[in-house]
Formats: sequence, C-alpha cells, structure tokens
Amino acid sequence: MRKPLFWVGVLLVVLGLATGGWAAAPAATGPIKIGFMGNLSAPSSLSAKAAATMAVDEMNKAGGILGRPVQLIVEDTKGEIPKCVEIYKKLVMNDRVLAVVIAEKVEMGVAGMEIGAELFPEYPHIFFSTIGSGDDIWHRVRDNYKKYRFGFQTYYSTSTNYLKILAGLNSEVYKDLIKTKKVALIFEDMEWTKPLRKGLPGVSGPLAEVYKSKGLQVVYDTTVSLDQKMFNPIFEAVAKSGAGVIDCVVGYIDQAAFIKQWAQSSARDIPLYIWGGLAGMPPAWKMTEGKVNGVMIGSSMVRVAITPKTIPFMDNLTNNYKVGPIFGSHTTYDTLYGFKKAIEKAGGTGNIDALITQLEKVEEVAVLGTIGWDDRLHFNLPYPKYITPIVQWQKGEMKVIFPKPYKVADYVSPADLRK
Amino acid sequence: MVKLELRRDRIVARWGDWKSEWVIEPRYWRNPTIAITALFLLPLLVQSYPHILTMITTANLYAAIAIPLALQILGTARVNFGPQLYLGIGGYTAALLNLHWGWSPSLTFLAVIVVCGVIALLISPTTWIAKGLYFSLITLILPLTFLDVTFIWGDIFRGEVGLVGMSPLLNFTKVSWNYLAYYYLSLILMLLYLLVSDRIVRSRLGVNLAAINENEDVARMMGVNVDRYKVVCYVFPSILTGIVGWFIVHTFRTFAGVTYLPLEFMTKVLIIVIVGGRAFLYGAIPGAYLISIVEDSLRAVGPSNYFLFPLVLILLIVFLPRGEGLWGLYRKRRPRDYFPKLHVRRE
Amino acid sequence: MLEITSVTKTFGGLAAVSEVSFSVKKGEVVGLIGPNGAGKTTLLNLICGIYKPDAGSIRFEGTEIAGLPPNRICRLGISRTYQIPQPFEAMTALNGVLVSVLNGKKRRRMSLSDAVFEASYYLEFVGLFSKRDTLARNLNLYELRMLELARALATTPKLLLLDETMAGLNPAEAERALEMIWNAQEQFDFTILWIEHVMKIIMKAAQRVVVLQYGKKIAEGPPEEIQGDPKIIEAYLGARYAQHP
Amino acid sequence: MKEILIHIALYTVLWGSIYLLISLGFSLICGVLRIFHLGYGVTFVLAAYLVWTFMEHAHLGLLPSILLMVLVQIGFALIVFYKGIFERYLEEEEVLLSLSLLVFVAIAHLANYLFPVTAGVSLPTTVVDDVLTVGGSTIAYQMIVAAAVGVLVTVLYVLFFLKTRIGLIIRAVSQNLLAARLMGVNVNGMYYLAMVLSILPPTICLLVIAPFWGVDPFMGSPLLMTAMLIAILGGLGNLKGSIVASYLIGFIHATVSFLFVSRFMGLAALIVTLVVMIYRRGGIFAGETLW
Repeated sequence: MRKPLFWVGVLLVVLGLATGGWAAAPAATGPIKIGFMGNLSAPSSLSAKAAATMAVDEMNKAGGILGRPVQLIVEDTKGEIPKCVEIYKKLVMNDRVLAVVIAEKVEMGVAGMEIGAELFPEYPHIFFSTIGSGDDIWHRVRDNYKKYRFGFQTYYSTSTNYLKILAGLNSEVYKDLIKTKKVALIFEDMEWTKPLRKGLPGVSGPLAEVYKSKGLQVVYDTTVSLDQKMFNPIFEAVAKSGAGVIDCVVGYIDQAAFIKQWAQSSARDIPLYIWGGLAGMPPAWKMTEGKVNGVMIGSSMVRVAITPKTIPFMDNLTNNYKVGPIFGSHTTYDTLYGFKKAIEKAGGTGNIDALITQLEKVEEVAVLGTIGWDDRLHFNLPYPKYITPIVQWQKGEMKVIFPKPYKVADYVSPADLRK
Repeated sequence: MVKLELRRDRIVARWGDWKSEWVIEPRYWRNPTIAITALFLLPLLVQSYPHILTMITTANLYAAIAIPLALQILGTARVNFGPQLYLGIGGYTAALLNLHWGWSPSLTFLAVIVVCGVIALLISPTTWIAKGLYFSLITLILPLTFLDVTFIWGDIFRGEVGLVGMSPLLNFTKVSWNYLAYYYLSLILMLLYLLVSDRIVRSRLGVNLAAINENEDVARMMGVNVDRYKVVCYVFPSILTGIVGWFIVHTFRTFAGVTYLPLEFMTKVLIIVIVGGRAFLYGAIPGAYLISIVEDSLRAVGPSNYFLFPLVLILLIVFLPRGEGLWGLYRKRRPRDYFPKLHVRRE
Repeated sequence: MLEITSVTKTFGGLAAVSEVSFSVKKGEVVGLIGPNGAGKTTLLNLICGIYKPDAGSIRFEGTEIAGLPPNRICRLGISRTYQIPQPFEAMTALNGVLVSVLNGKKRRRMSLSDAVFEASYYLEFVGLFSKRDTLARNLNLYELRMLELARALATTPKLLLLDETMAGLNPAEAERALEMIWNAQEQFDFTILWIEHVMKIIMKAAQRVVVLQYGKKIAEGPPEEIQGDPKIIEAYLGARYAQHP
Repeated sequence: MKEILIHIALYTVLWGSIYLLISLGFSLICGVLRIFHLGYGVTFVLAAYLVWTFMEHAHLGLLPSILLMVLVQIGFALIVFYKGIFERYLEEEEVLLSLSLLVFVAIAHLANYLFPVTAGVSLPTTVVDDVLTVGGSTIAYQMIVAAAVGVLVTVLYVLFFLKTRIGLIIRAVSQNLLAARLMGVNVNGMYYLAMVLSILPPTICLLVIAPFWGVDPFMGSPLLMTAMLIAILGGLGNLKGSIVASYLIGFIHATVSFLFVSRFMGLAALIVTLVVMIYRRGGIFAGETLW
C-alpha cells in the first residue's frame, strides 16, 4: 500500500527534475549573464577574474547594460580540459549565459571553442578568450567563419601582428634606442612562438627574416623549454655571438631563474628584451632581488595614462580587489566593456547575429587604448589601437621607454644601471 | 560447433573436447543488477544538467582507465605508475590519423588497438627485467618523456594547444542527445571493461595471475609460464587504456598531452584505484564517482579547493578500510575471491 | 631417471656445489643428507631450475634440464616442496592447489570447475579438504606442509623433491606426514629425492643416501653403510651436535 | 673547441655538485628506509616559503628565520611524513607513495594560495653577488658557492656514514634491517635520524641556489624529478651511485647544451636514464646498501 505511493512520488520527482531546467534561449529581459572560466590557481586567471568582477560591478553601478543588470558567473576549470568542457556546457546550457569568457591557457580556449561551436546553433552565445595567446582561436574563425563566428579573441597581439607590426617596433627600439644591429633570438618551445620561429605561410616569413628586412642582423637563435632551469650555456653563446641585444620571445618559462642567471652571466651587459610575462609585473623586482635591473619588457602593468581609464583601473584593481594587474586582467576588463557597447549598439541581446556584427564594428575606449575586434578574423585591433608599452626596469621601477607618446625615461644600458 | 547446455547452476560450453563452464549464481545478482540499472536510469535525474552528465561521463572514463590498471597490477605483480602513457598514445594516434588522413572513428579505433598493442609489446619486457620499484619508476618516466616529445615535435603534436577538431563519434541534431549518448557509450565501455576483467579474474587465467601476484618463483615452480602471462597482462590493459584515449578524442574532440600525461592525472587514477579498493576491479567505479563528485563539489569553495582536495583525498585513504577501500565498506570478501596486494618494492 | 654429473655452482667466491654427481633410478627413494650449508638446498634449486649450474649437466629421463626455466622443468615432471613452506598466502588452500593442477601439465581444455574437482581431490588426499576455503596464511605448519605436498602432487610429478618436510613437526605429525608420503608414493608412483635432517626417518625411508659436505659429495650408499662410516658420523653428527647440544 | 671543452668540464662540476645537493636527501631516505619519498619536493617549498613568511610577516632577521624554518621543517618531516605516513604504511607502498605525493601537492597549492607568484617571494641569501671569469666563461660566484656547499655537505655525510658509529649503524640498518634489529639497534631512532639528515641537504640547497633559481610554489616537482632521476640512475639509495649519477647528469646536461641545444638537456637525461635502467637493472651501483 505504501510502496506504490513511494514509487509514484519518486517518479514525480524524477519527472520534475527531468522536465525542469529547459529554460528558453538567453532571456531578452532580466539580467545579462556572463560566464567566466579560469584556472583559479593561476595568478593570471585570478587577476582576470578580479578585473571581470570589477567591470561588472562598475557596469551595475552605472545602471547596467540597457538598464538590465549584469550578472557574472565565475567557474573554476582547474586547468583540466574535461572540467573545462563540463563547465562550458553548464554555463551555456544551464545558466544560459549570453557570453562565456575563458581567461586561461590557449588549450582551454580552444577546447571551449569547440564545445561552443557544437552548442552555438541551439544555444546562441558569444565566446571570448582573453588570455590564450597564439592563433588557434582566430584561425578557426578565419577557416570556418559560419561555424566559429561567435568566437572573439582579446590578447595583446597575435602572431600575425607580432610579425607585421611589433617586429617593426622592436627593430626601431633596437636601432634607435639601444643603437645595435645585432640581435640574439631566444624562443620558448611553445605553439604560440612557432609562427615566429617558422613563419606564417602566405602572411610573413619568420621573425629572423622580418628583422633582416628591417636592417637588423640575427647573430644567434635558440629555443628553450618550459621546464628548463639552467640558461648559462645560452648566455655564454650569446656573449660569444657578439649580439647587441637579446630578444626573448618568451612568456611562460621560469623567468625569475632566466633573469637571475642573465644578470650573473657573461651576457649581463647585453640588454635583455622580453616580450611579456612575469618580468613585466611590479613584484618582479622583489622576486629577482633587483637582478631584473636593466631588463626591458613589453608590459601593460606600468602606471602611465595611455587612456583616462588606465590609472583608475590599476588603482581600483589593486585597492579594492586585492590583486595586482597581470597580463589578462586588462584584456578581460576591456573585453567586457567592448561587449557592453556592442550590446547597446545592437539594442538588445535578442538577435545573436546582430550582436556579432556589432562586436565586429564596435570600438570602445579601453585601458590600453581602444578595444575592438577585426571584423573578419575576430582578434582585437592591434597596435596602435591596442598598446603594450615597452618598459625598462631602472633602479627598482618600470619606466616606459617606448612608444614615444608615453615615454617617461630614456633607455639606459644595463652596465650603466649596475653602477 | 559450440554446444551450450544449461545445468542447474552453470552453463557448460563445449567445442570438440574443449569445455568451459560459467557458474551462474543468482544469489549474487541482486546488487549488481540494482547498481547497473541505477547507472542506466541516472540520466533521467540529471538529464537537464548536462554538465553533471559530462562529469559522470568523465568519471566513467576514469573508471575505465582504473579497471585495466587494476588488472595490470594483478597480473604483472608490479605497480604501473604511467598508465596514462597509453592514454596519450591512443589519443594522439586517433587524433592524428583522423585529422591528417581523415580516418573515420571506426578505423582509428582499429589503429589505436594496433599501435598501443605494438608499443606495449615493445615495452613489455621491462616487466621481467625491472624489479618492482624500478618498474614503477620506468613507467613513471615514460609519459613525461612522451610529454616532452609532444613539445619538441610541435609540428605533429601541437605542444600545449594539442590537436583539435577531430570528427565526433555521434552527431545527433540536438547536442543534449549527443551528451546523453556519450554518457551511455562511456558507461557501456566501462561496464564492458569491468565484465571482461571480471571474467579474466574468475577464469583459469585469473587463478594463474593471482599466483603470479602472490609469488612469482613459486608460481614458476608450479609450472606457470610467468613471463608470458606478464606480457599479456601488460599489453592487454594497455590497449584498453588506449581505447579510452580514442574515446576522449572523439567525444571531447580536443586532445592535448599537457592535460593527460603529467603526474597529476596519474595520481588521480592511482588514487581512484586505492580509494575504490586497492587493485580490486569493482572498487574503481565507486572510487571514480566519489572522487569526481568530491572534486566537483569542492570547486564551490573557491580557490582554496586546490589544497583542500588533496587533503580530502588523504582523509579518504587514511580512514577507509585498509586496502579494501570503498569496496571493503560494501561487503566482506567471499572466500573464493582473491584479494591482491600491490607490491611496489617487490624484488 | 635423473643423472647429475659433476655439477658445480659458485656464488661469488665460494662453491656452494662443486663436482657433485650421482643418479636417481626410477621408483627409488634417495636421501640427500649433510650438515647445514652443505649445499643440499642449492642442489635442489639447481635441479628444479631456480639456478643455472656453472658447469656439469643434469639430465632427466635423457633430456638435459640444466638451465631450463622452472616451469618447463615442472612440466617435465619434477616437483618440489620447500624447506620453509611458501604458500600463496592470500589464496585459499583450494586455489593454491588449483594453480598446480592447471599448470602442472598441459591441460588446455580443462574447464575451471573440473580443475577445482581435481584440486579438491588432492586436498582430500592430504586430508585438508575441510580447510579448502581457509586462506593459506591461516594454516598451521603441519597443514602448510601438507598443502605443499598436495600442490606438488597436483603437478603429477615423476620425481618429487622433498626439502626437509619433517623439520619443525612434532613426532606424531612427522609420523602422519611420513604415512602420507608413503601412501602418495604408492598411489602416484613417483621417485623421491629427499633432503632430511631427522636421521631416524631418512635412514628408515631411503634406499640409498648421498652425503654432501661443503658442497662436495663425500659418500654414497645404502643407509647402513653410511651409518657405519666413521668419517661421516664425525662430519655429520658432529655438525648435528654442534647444532643441538 | 678547446673552449667548449673547458665549458663542459666546468659546468659538469658545477651542475653536478648542485644536483648532488638536490638529490642527497632523497637517496638517503631511499637507502635507509628503502622507500621512495615522493613528498621530497615539499622540503624545498617549505624552506622557501617558511623563511619568507618569518621574514615578511614575523619580521625576523634572515638567520633567525632560517633556523626557525629548519626546526619547523624537521618537525613537519618527522610528524607528518614519518609518524603520519611512513611508519603506518611502510608495508603498503602504493598507499605510502600516493599519500606523500598528495601531501606534496596540498602544500604546494597551499603555498600558491597564500603567496601566489604576484606576492614576489624571494630569499635574500646571496653570499657573493659577483661573477668570476675563467677560461673564457663567466660564472656567478653564487653558483660556485652552491657547488662548493654541495661537495662539502656530501663529504661530511660520507664521512659521517663511514667514520662514526651512528653512521655505521645506519648503514647496517640500510643493509639488513632484520640483522640490525637482532643486534639490538634502535631502528626507529635511526629512522628518525635518517629523516632529519635527509631534510638538511635540500634545505641548504634551496638557500644557496635561490639567487640563481626561480622560487615559486610549484618549484618542488622539477627538483623532485631531478632527485628521482639521480636516485634511479645511481641505484636506489646508494650514495656512491648518486654521486656518480649527479655528475653524470651534470655532464649530460653540459654536453648537450654546449654541443647541441640546451632545450634538450632534460630529455637527454631522461633517455639516458631509461637506457641505463633497461640494460643495467638497478642503476649504476645496484647494491642494496647506503654506501
């Protein structure tokens, strides 16, 4: 007598659960949901998370987007692809977010984008990758626009622009500031440096050739692996090669060890130029016991007003959100503002394709210049729109030495600095 | 011509004068039936939460890696610390063949079996050469070497990005159907592995494996051809693990060595084996589920979960019944089951 | 049946067995005695293939078995028991015997349950059937020895190597064990090469006795002669007394 | 060419000594307890972050905080690792291994949670902050110091094990536990001592290499890998073996990076180890003894 009742109850519960949760597509009213995914044990992701939270808070203070509140859903991928896939589904299929921001290593971004492409026809949404470097994200858009059109990449640059734009800037720096024509190239053995090592077919030759065409002379080049700890042999070789500057296309290697060993090697008088990463963060001085003195690096974490937004952003982030800005925080913050403007332009979130078109058109004042995305390839507009100033560590602080408009100090050779 | 005859308590299969008997014990059927039914009905509950479904799918895959590992530990009498090597090999084989030569999943499936089999066969002599701990160490190093290779030959393995965009196993019109189907596929895969391993453990082979696990030399003295069994027990589970890699490739459709080859992944699998019940086939399933669920629910507490998760695992290992893990909680052994030990330091 | 000719085995410097040669005829019971460290067990290990002799040959029914893997030798029909019983501790007595039933000789087509029947027959024979489902680690010494015997019998040996089967048994158990062995020999008629310390038993049991000392064969012959030989009494019993004053 | 040879010789010695310092404690535990201490990496992490904590948050001087750190280290090793894990699970290796690995992971993540890279953790332990130029190659004095310390510590340990009575007992324990027990050795005490002894080299190591090495929460695992490689190559827990293996790996690294590309240092070492493992089972000195 009791049992059947019990089973009926169970059945009802099951049915309830089963039928529940099938909400409609992202609601055209109510809060605008944005999903954030990152490996919350990695400083970059943490800082990006803080930046995203900050952006959302500011938007809500300013009355939200089109009067609708913005809601940020933060999820932790633990840096595992299966988890990443799982969470992406959760965000898109259950929380019905309008946009997913993956602020993590590129393999996560790529994995997420694949799942996104699977879901997109049924669950229209926008996908942003704000830390993943390399080309795999926008290459997808380039190769199959229809399938991947919902994907946008915001990073300081992509290898095309590295080769086409930044290489030129670097060569200016070397020739005009450092006054040398001999370059030693050090690549880290990762995917994102491959176009720079091997060149992009149809777009540009490898970095070495680009430099040659700019009148520089590459006297030495090598690759280092991520788990490498001993760099002395490289510096010995560099010193022997008589290079005038060491151009390090590295972002993920153990930069503390790298710099410390550089500062105590025969190459210590040859200026070190690092493309990005840890050495560009304020704590770098402390971490290296001041051995970073004289190192040049492309860093966005320097207090120089590129736009009116820059200084407030950094202060707010460090004071109220207790994380230093690291690579990834700026891009995430700017991405969300670009997204906001695009929604406002599109006049709502009802039609995803209208939104995508707006995202391709939008241009918004950002922390590092102007945020906006290439209307065909969906990576953010490069220099001079989006600027990563080149700074040099001088006696404990980062001084911008390039580009001209933001320059606050002159280049000083490491030898002089050491005195 | 195979003749089947049903006796009171067993099925007897005869083929010429070859004879095999499967003992049927309905008294032991209840709980497995309940468990399997529950697993098959589970989607009804979580159907509308695809991420949970995915989580359980992943858990199934973990179990599907842990079960062959348990079998391997039993048969080779050594603890393999690098089962993920074959996950990597299988995954990359499937992905590369599918991407570059457009092989269909069914073809890549065969390819994975062949490749994993050959490589495992080449490596298998270490099971005789290396003593216990050394074997564990060699197997520990191999995947790391492979990981380094995926970076060095970035043109092929695409380093940290990994291979992307392999053709999916299934393609229904509604993605949620796909995920449902993947859940069932993974479940079936896992149960299949369990069934096969269980059959092996309860067969003549199983008895010999138990003997090897107990004491190789005495087993030899009893006429057991230890070396041959060891090779079999190294190669076969390796192939099974490779197939899991193939499955991952064609369901997640991205495969990067950096996620599957490092130590962390192995630790997870090994801990699944230990928590579930040391080297005990069935334990792998509750172990995998428990650990996946614990990990997922811990994510809620924020960044601190990274050090809380290992702590929880430590507690699990310390406070579950010594050696028997969750399975030991479930029931005490029947005498005719053989309950193997893991000997890492074995000579 | 078993011819051992000038077999030598050295570990590092010292020769555990040197230039030993004797032979065992079918149906015989040969005793192998000698003080501790005389190389008896080494010789046994050489015969059943755990060690490979450095020199000399061991022929079993005409086939050279020196250096063959133990499992091959076992298949040829040589089986042994251990001085210190080495059961499969975590396995039940039945399973332990099962292993040798399945592998003792080619039994491709035997189904597991048939093997179980046969195994339980051997268990029954040595009187352990009641213990079939106890784990070996819970058996007492006598039962372990019997289990070893059962395991050895289950491989259907032609030549059975007994390594101090009586050591550590009380007289009553020793008697029963002895009975067991005789019954077994009648029933499965095999040849026995028997290492034993308990002189009384070996002298009763063996038709021929080989005496080892420091790895060398110092005498061979029927028990009464051996007992008569003063040299041996000195060497051997001296050692014994030194052990149990 | 001559210059390159000088380079190789130089760096073989330097790196070899440093690797020796890294791996000494590990092989010690291997040798005495006959177990594989996968939690070894914790020592480095604790060393760095405890000193940092004491200096930054307790505002102690460098030396006091180092002393305090050593004490805490020893306490941690004895209580958590020895009492908590090794003693209880000495016979269940797989539990032992995974538990120590888990402790390692937990500590690393805890460190990462409390002091992420952005906290700028560093150790001001530079002894001589200058470079020395010999034979056309420039070497940081700090590296020479580290190498010297490495050799020194090793010599001290070897002497301790060869000359002193306690050392003799420990060797006895490592060779034949049962016999040692029968001889009335207080085995537990020896194990405690071994644990303590195994803590010191990595701690010292971290302090001296910090000036030219990166300090981050996850630095433990590469160091552990190095230690493991050397232990395997040398023959588990044989000090002779680990000395030889350290310089061998140093040599491999130096040769590969000066004659070939430094990118392949790690891989080369791995491959050589694998080959040695397969053709010379049990490593270079395959004796089941400490020395």
